Amino acid sequence: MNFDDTPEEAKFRAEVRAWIDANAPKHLDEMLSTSTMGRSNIDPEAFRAESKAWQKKKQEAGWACMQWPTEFGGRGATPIERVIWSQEEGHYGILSGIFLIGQGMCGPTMMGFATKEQNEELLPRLASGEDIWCQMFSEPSAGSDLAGLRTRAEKDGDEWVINGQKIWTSGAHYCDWGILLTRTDPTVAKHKGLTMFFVDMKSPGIEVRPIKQVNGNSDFNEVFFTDLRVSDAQRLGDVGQGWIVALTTLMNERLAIGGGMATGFPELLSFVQGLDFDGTPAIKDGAVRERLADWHVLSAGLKHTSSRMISALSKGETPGPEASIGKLVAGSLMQEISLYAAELQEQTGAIIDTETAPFGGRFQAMMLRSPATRIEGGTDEILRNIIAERVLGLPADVRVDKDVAFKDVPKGA
Amino acid sequence: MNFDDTPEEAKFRAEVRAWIDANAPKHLDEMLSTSTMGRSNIDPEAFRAESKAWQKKKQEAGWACMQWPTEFGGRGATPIERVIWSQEEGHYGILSGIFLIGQGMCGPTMMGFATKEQNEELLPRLASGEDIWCQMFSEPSAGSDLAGLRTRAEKDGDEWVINGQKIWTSGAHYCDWGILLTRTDPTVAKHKGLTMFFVDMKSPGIEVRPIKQVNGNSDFNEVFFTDLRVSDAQRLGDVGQGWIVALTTLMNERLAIGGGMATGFPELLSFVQGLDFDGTPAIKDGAVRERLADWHVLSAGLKHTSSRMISALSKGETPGPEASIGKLVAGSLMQEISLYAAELQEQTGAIIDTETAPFGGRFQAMMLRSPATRIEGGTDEILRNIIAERVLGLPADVRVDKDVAFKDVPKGA
Amino acid sequence: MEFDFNEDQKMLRDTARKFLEAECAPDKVRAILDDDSKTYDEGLYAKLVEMGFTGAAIPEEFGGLGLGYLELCVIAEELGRALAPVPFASSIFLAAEALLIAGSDAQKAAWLPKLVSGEAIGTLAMSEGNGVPSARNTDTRLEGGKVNGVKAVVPDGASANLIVALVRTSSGDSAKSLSLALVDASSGVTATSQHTVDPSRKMADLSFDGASAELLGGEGEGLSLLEQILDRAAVLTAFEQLGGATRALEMGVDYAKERFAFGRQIGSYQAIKHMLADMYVSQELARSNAYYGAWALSTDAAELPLAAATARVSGTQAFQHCSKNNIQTHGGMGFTWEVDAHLYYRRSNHLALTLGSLRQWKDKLATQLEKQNQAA
Amino acid sequence: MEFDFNEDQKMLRDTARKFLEAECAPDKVRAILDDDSKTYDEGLYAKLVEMGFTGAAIPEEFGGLGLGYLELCVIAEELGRALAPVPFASSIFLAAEALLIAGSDAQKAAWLPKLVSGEAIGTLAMSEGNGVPSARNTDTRLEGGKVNGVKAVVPDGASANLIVALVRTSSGDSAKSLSLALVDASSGVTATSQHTVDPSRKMADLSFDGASAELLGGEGEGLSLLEQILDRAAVLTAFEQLGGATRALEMGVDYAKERFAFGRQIGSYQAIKHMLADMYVSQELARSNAYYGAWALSTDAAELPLAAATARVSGTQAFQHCSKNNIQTHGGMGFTWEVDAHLYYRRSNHLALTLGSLRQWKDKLATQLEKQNQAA
Repeated sequence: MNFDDTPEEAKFRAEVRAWIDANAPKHLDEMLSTSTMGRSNIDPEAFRAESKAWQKKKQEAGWACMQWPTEFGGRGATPIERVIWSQEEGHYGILSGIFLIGQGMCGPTMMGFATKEQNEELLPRLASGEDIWCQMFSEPSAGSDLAGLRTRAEKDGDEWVINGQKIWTSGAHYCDWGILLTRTDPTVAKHKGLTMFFVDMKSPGIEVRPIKQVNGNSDFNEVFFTDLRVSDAQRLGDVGQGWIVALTTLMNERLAIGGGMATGFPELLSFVQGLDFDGTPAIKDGAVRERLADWHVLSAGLKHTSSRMISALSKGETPGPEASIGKLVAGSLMQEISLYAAELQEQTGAIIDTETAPFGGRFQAMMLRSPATRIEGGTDEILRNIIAERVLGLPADVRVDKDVAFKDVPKGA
Repeated sequence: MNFDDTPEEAKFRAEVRAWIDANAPKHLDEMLSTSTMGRSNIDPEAFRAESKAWQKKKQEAGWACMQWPTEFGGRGATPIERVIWSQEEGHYGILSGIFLIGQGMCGPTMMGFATKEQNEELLPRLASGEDIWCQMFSEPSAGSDLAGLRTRAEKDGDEWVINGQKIWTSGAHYCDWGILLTRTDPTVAKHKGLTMFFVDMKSPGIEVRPIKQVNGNSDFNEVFFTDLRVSDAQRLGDVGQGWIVALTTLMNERLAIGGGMATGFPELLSFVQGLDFDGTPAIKDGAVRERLADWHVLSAGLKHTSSRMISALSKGETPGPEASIGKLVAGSLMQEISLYAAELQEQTGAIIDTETAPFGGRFQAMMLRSPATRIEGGTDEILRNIIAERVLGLPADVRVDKDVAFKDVPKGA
Repeated sequence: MEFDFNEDQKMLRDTARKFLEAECAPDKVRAILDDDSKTYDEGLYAKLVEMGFTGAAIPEEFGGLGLGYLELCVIAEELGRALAPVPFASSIFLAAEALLIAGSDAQKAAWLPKLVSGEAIGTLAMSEGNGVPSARNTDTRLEGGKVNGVKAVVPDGASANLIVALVRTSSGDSAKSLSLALVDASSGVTATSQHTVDPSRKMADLSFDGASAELLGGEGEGLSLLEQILDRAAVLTAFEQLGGATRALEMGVDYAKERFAFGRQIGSYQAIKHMLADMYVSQELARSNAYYGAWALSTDAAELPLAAATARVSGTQAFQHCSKNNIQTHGGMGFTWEVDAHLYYRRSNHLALTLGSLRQWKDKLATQLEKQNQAA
Repeated sequence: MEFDFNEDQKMLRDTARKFLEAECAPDKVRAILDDDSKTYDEGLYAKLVEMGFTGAAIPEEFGGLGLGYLELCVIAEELGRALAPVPFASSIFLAAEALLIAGSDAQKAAWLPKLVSGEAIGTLAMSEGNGVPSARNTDTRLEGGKVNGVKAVVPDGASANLIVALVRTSSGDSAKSLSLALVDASSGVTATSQHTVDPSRKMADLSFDGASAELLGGEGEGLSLLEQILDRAAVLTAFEQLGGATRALEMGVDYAKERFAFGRQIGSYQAIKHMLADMYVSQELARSNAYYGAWALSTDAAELPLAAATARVSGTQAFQHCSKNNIQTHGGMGFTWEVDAHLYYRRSNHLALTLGSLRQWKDKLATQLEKQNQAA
């Protein structure tokens, strides 16, 4: 049991570290280190320009898309090399946020189902940050029940005509390409009538409308399709096989998310250290101490769980659905911590302005962002189902929509 | 908004108080006030004799079975009079524990479904404490899913022949009579094939075996039936109508339980007042104070909820399924309090002997009894279902056993 | 025992609910939430005055209806349910109660009728942004009829004409160095708005620069009077929180019945059902604790400090719990600006912080338990 | 990074598990549980000695195998899983570790081989039944090579030949007034058995009446040595708790698959599924925290005090959580004597109290966080 790199890993880490030290955009250090959950101190377009610049630099030096094959602009690295890269990249990794879905989910899906020519044309542009991709699966009436989606694609000669609506599409307003899951046959059971495409987001027939979230940001969009025409050549997988294709995409999502989830605990500890209650240090208060202890147990537990997964990667094993515990624990924990910190801030805990709120308003940012964390990418309830069914082997919920033609499944209003 | 009795209630209370003051078994005061959850400082037979004596005295003076009609030995009192009686009876009410099921559940069922002659013969003996009754519904494979019971009753001339097994039968080893729910037709859906009887517990064909519980007590029994013969005249309700009859019985259970549930909070507060942490009063510790505050909120909330229900009774309203919150909150609360109190007692918190354990071992008694509270008479999960469905109007669980012949319902091993 | 509101009070509740459903739909709340330039809904507040709600518990001699605290509790619950974007709590639960507790006849006569009629808006300024209101944390001072200093994040601070402020009247760390001052905000007071978690109830820093003021109550009694004001306001606010919690629960239940996933209502899944059942439990306990607080307030019972702290902690927890899990029940829609779920989440966190935090109130509660047990 | 046990250690785990499944089925646990006259399963303990488990982390020169702490952690997890009714923890995690930390060469040579071989059983007697072990709470004294006083509810107190006791060596309330004593229990020690929550791990009060003893470690170092012993024992016990938690979770999962209600497995209801998922989460976090403790213990890292406190709190919480909700999953059967669920509930509460309560360990954890943050 040790935290040491193998000799190969150490060599690789040294190489990464040297390159980052020489090339990282250090002028962004302050902005990156004070950005909090869902809020950065820079405007989104400037941020995007910095992101693209860093991505291009990485790609040119061979550090982009670590896990992709070199032929598409990646590095062909091992999973553990990818982990080492991201440890060393540190807060510069925040800049890569806008490429995560494209490089982590869309890219692998393309590699599995698009033609060699399509991939050779599009993937290097994704790897170098020239293009940004999005993923269009969720719909207003298809969230946890993703396969309940209603966006219709109908064949018309060599093309498909698509009508419907997607939601929660990250970055759709600035994306160049996207993958799109549609229903091509409503007369069969719901998982069987789906088909996947990739589409140019600048096509006529696509309209993007931003969604304002509780914290005031608009990271997500609604995307409307009105007679959008897509060539059959842009189909990924066979007609009716869309669910299988989507599972490939989603499998990659979970791995990405399982990494290191923010909990707010280090911030709380740091805040409490500087706090006093009417002349007595807050950290000497029994109630504060008990909260710190209880939450350290969760936060340290997540961190060490992540080390166990990295160790498994290092041995060539693939972490399974147990990675779901990261988001499940971290989401609620951040919400509880943010509410408690505001409580300790008394009346000033209500202030959300970065400049005037105590501790830079970081806990208020968490207060308004964490409700979304408990929902996006799998709700707490779905994650518990995944743990129960796939880790513990418990039976699935009773499914009333199984073997029922999609058009006949009860859908409510 | 007030806590005052109406003039009639005040008059009634004065009468009750005077009678109790003149007649209560005060020699039992110490035993009754130090008895804790699932443990009394007196042997069960002696306790039973005291119980019967107090019941007889009450019945002779017209204070037994407050809510029963006078013709069967009761008082014909209003619900609010019953509440006032039990407030005034105080800890002497513990003595009536062994009659609760008979008087609260079996009696009302008999009144609804037995003949006048049967009731005139049996109920006054139940009211006076001469007979004790039990309720035989649950089975090893029919707990929360009570209607899944398997004990068979088959008609043979004017008699029924009963084979099977019951479990969780309180007091079966000393009971005189019991009501018994059986399956008379396994070829129809499970709720439709049940029939209820009342039986003499001394009949041949009944064998009672005590169940030892986690806390070492044996308050419950298994009851085995081997060719038990019961006259058709002892049938309660029509053949196949047993579920309807059982619902009458169970409706009365919930009301009985909803009263005032012990939480362990007053004991905790009293214990903590006397405790110090290495020279500092425990009650000055922030963590202790936070627990006391959080738990007082629950415990006071339950107490005042009970006052709201009593007020409703006082106006002639009937409290509904919202009474389920009492046991739901109190069960877990007592378990948490017992574990925390043991924690505060450090190593001595492990001692379970009444004489040597701190605070008379009351928290250890709760620690070993509270797991059962969270299960008996409706598990936490069933109670949440009841609140969700009957109070909030949420849809029922999907039922795979509906409209399926009982014999074809999946039952596992 | 009649541990419930009586028929008249229930009728008042129905009246208030219908009135607020008509006059204070969510778009009214959003109109204040979305507009930094509006401090509150003046039209709505005028109508609340017209209905007599502001004067419910204020004696007739001071322009009120003199009904009583139970009636005010009923109104508070409905205001909470509707998320009314008005300074009712600041003006009535805090400022008017401060006057009723500590004001001279002249002070009451001067201000209460104005608070009732809405001609004046009042508030309470206790904190200076550095923790609990205490001698150590209070620099604002009253000298020669003038107040100087800064009070932080005062609810409705920018709307108030009348400010009850905790001020220093002598030096030192003793509790006796603090008093309450009645500050006329017409000159010498500058309000700086703060962006806070619930912009439908605005807050502002108040800078006092020689503003005219007089003592409210005896010199040196600032902290003990503050306790009394906060106990009363805690009960009234607990009803506001209860109203919010109840409505958030209802929204969750309604959505769980409407929304389908995997071919059935999400409310048929135990994860959702049981989450809602637990919300019901906390709401129901908060209701019972609030009722007990109302009883203690309306009878001026010795139990008031314990009852108030219990109602406050229970109400705060229930509203936070219900508003948080109402968002969770709504899934993705729950964290959009467009759906009303966040309005309740915001309000729950606003109310959790305006009268002193859970931490302070749990501590007060424990202190009362100590006393109670010693007495027993 | 290899934050995991290695292949040899995993083989040891398999060996230990198979051995204990064969030799320590629940009826063995019950044989001790149900019999006041038996303090532990002597046959099983002899076999554990034979397997070399007692000596896993003890240097070869003192009769051990000298493998290391990681191996001992692996064994501890399996002992916890099997609820082994033996004084392994008292003798090895506490007494042997005390000797390794503070013993002179002569003391180690005299006692360690006997603890390894099972010829002697050791334990640690710290509490006198009045709270945390402190100068104020310690009256037992060592004078002239003799110990007098009473220690309360000592784990395996009635079986022990060798007692490491916290004793007073000078008067006063200073921490420096306490030392550790190595007490030979062959004369002058009277054990009075106590009925405790888990009779499969007996405890006894120990009365010292001039028992022969010598200092263990320096005079006045009692409390600081005790901290070091408890840190090590906390990590090892965290593995015992982890083993118990894991097994309780497995029992719950198995039962949820077997048991039907309303025509389907109860494990298909979300109330049960999600309860089990939450048990898995707490067990998994406890596992990760225990591993970190094992790493710190095995490398004698500066992080040990924080890692030990974290592993202790996490392990205690996970075992209590899993054992409690395993009973709940079992429904009515869960609270019968006959079903094994209560054995885990008992053991979880026994282990929660024997090394100092959660309260003490959370306080230690917070102290370490303060230090760590000040250093950073």
